Amino acid sequence: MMEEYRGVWVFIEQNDGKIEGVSLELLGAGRKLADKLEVPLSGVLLGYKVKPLSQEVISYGADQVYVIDHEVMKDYRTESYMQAVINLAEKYKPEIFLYGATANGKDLASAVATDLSTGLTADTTMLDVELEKRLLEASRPAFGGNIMATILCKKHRPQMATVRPKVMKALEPDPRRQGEVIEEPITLKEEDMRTKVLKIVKDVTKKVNLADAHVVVAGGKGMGDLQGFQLIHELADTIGATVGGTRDVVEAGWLPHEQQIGQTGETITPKIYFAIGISGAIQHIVGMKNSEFIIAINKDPEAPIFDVATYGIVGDAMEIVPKLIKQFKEARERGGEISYV
Amino acid sequence: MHIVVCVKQVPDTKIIKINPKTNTLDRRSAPAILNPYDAHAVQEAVKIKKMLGKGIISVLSMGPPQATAVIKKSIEIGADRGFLISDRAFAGADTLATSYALSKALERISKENPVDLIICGKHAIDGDTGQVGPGIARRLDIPPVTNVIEVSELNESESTVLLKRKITSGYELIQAQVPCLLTVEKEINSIEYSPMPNMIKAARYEPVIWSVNDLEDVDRTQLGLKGSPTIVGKMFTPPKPEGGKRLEGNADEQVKQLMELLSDKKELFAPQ
Amino acid sequence: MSEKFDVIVVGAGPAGTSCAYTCAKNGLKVLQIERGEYPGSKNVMGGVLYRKQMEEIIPEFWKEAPLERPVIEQRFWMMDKESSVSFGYKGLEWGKEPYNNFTVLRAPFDQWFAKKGVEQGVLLINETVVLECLTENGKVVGVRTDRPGGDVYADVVVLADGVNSLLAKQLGYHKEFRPDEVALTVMEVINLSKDKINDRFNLEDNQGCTIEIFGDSTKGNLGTAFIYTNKESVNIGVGTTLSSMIKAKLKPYDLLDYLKTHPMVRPLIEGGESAEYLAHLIPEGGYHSVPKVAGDGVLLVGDAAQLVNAIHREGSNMAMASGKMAAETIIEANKRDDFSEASLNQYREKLYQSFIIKDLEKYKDAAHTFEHYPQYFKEYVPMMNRAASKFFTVDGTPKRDKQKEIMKSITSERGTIRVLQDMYRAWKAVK
Amino acid sequence: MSTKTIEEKQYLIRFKADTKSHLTVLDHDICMTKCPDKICTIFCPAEVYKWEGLRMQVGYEGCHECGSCRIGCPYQNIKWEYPKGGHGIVFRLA
Repeated sequence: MMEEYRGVWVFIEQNDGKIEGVSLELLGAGRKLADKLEVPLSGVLLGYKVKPLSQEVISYGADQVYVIDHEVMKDYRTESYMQAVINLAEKYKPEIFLYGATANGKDLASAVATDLSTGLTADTTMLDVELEKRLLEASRPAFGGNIMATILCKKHRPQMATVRPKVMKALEPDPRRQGEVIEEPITLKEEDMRTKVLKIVKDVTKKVNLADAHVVVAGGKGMGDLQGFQLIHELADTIGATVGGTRDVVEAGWLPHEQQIGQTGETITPKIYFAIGISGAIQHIVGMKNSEFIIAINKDPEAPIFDVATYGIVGDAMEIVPKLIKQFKEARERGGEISYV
Repeated sequence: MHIVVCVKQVPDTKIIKINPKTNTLDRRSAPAILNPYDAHAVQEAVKIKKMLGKGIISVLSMGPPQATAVIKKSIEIGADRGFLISDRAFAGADTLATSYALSKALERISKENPVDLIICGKHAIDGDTGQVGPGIARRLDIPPVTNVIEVSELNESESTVLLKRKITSGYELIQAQVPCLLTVEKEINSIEYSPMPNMIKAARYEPVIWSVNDLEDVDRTQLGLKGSPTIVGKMFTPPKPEGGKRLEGNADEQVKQLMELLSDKKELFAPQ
Repeated sequence: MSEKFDVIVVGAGPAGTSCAYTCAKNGLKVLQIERGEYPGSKNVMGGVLYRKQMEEIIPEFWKEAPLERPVIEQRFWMMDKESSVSFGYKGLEWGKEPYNNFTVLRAPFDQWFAKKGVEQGVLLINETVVLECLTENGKVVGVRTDRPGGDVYADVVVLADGVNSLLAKQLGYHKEFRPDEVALTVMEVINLSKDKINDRFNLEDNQGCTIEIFGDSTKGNLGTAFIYTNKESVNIGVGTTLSSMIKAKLKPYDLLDYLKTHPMVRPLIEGGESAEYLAHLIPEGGYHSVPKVAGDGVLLVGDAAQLVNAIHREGSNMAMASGKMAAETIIEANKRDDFSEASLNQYREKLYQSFIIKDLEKYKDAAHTFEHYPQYFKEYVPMMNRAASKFFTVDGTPKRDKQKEIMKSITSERGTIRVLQDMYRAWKAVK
Repeated sequence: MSTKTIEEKQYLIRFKADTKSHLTVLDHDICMTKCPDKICTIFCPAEVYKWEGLRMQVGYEGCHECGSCRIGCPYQNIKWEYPKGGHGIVFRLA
């Protein structure tokens, strides 16, 4: 039975006619898996007036795109999207099906997996296949990032996983790439829907969301005063990072409490963490020690932050940070697109 | 209005320790707590009940007998009663088998007192999957709304509820038909310090414990380890760059070295 | 009005739980309030649990309680920088019923003990701080907790809130401690395999050992150190009076590391992995600082009543015994329906007739003596070590001459009269 | 691993810190002008107190609730309360 299932699928998440970055990254990762398994890579594109996006999906590596273009699919809703995806999967039987681990991707994948009675691995950060049994090896952090677990789904198909954004690498798009666009009809009616999206409100206030940030620039009392702390904001703006701070900084009123990292604030695991002018009191360290790549800048060579830092710079933040900002800005100008070396 | 909140007992991952030799969890290091997101789910149920001025809040959990602790904790927050399904048959369940077992328990609860709203935490901090909530909704064939940050305008005559759902770029305003299932974010409310009478009530409360035999129409092949399509292949310590390295040279040289080190991470940077 | 109980017990350590358990077992309606996440989460002791007082509350508790090892050997070290004079006793009879004492880890043990109370009908509430005793006309009638709607009432309130007992201070039953009345003790639990513990301490699986260390373990300050063996870990700790710590400008954790890396100690814990670090105060005032223990509607038990024998490191047993005595008093008072100070003073009488106050009285001058005459720790321990070294070194000197030499060196260091004075003073203090 | 520094020791412990401190230095001027030793920064077993030149920094999140600072402060300058119910240090072992 399992032999009927062939091919690697990627759910293409789009919002307002724009494909989410994670979906393009997944096409890159899915391409590798499909090549290893010697099967086609397919994108699943749902929405209203989204068919023109098919070529973009192909240019990022897909061989095929399944498209359902219908008004009922205009905004993401579990009910409608789930039904459409289930129908496709039952008809075409992919062996691997990947989704971005976004709010919508996780939501959709959970409902689909339940319906198809198959396994789903959440928040994957590493993907591979074992060729003999054509097993997807989906690895993910567990227990607050303290350990990695490789999850297998041996007897059920499709093997499904949601994958964290900014982990996989998208391919360079090739606009000349050829692929097949398969349009599927849908019978869902708006009247049958039990949920309605009344409106979508874009958050223009750019609310700080430390928990989801990939890059965090955090400052401590070592920044001297409120004015010195502006350097932290400046660096963060330059590289598109989120600003955080220690309890001292919050107590001094340089940052609101939501931006406090540590025991009485947020516990975070970004991919890059800049600790600038932070000595590294344990109360702070417990909140960030599982970050993947930690860069510490501090005057005091004995500061405990250096023990957890991947790379340490012993020096004056007031001197180092402006240089860093300058380098980042220059690199961008040099590169045309973002390039830093 | 009958609200059921699904809760889970989890090890406190903030302080968890992994034995580096065996890659297993050092249980002694990890106290069992009520999943923090689920605490917000219970709190939201209490808020809704207060808003309506009536209703009943049940909590449901699956786990070993000592998981009654999280039901008592929920009573402290303000739930009225609690059910624990506990049986060897449920052991080793992944998210698919868990949502099956919980949906069976929900069917039984609903038989006695129809359920209008099911609330779950966004995810459990030990698994971080967020899959059980939507799974339950699918099994009960009710709409799920995940990542909810606000519940308002519960219209009982129309059987609708107005919800704010958090998405990457902001939020959606959703009208959902009741019964439905919500999973909530932490920011939906703040946990109140439970009043003393609730504490006394919780200390006295004996949760209802159901075994698999107390549930109806159960397909045992869908339970526990047997009913779980996923298995853990292996556990390993995450590949983390080695710490403790210092950059050398003067400020300019150090900054240059750092830029080189960051060069393979450039897609993480995007100017605002 | 809020619910009324027969008894409210503040605190779920050994004293509080002994009292709550005994009251509930005798049919009283008991509310026990613990400020920690669970009983034991705020409680610290070296780790020796005495069998006798526990058994008087729960017979044959060792068959189900989470104990570590029965202690079959107690060692005492007079430790110098690179040497140690030791003595001790090892008796296999202590490894059999009815046992003498056990090593325990407090968090699991206190949880278990409190659960036994709950099984008897105690209503246990965790995570709740008692802010003050509620009084009416000078009589304690209940407590105010830090929770909304937090007042609860009872005929009797038992203060088992530990060494810091802010409640007893509020009632004016005792004044604030002086730094010389408390010992600050820090300890670590160090994980070590069962085999290593058995090998290094010369034990078998179900045998435990305790070592009390004097002298260089505290860098000569008034205090002691200890090492206790658990199943797969050891507790190692050191404490001195807070006043000594202040006087010598000692960082307690530095002292602990000094102990852990001491050449006499290090081999015992080598390769172990630290699992927990704990600090706690021990009331050491002894007999002289026992506060008023009974008032109108209120009783003090355990550390809150400062029932600790600093010389013998006994505390939990006194806590349990006092908790039980308080319970017995309350049961009697309940029959009489009289919770006045006069009625509850029965507890005071019981306490003063028991081993608790008798022992405290016996050693009432000990800590004081040692605090004021630091030579006991600073000079005599090294002297003993030098003497032993001299005596046991085989160098062809006749033993009789060696003894003379040793006596001569001791008296020449401090003078004969002063040595005799010191000996007499010490003997009087601990006799 | 054996612990060497106080930071490493404190790592071993579980704290459920409240957002509000249960320890209050009543008058920072006293620390500054009257207390050259600042002995609390030495005997506190958790290094909760750190002198920052102008004021006493109180890292209450790592407090063991032992009471030493209340008793040992030569000027009774520390207001000492229990953390809110369920908060503060949580011992798991001894």
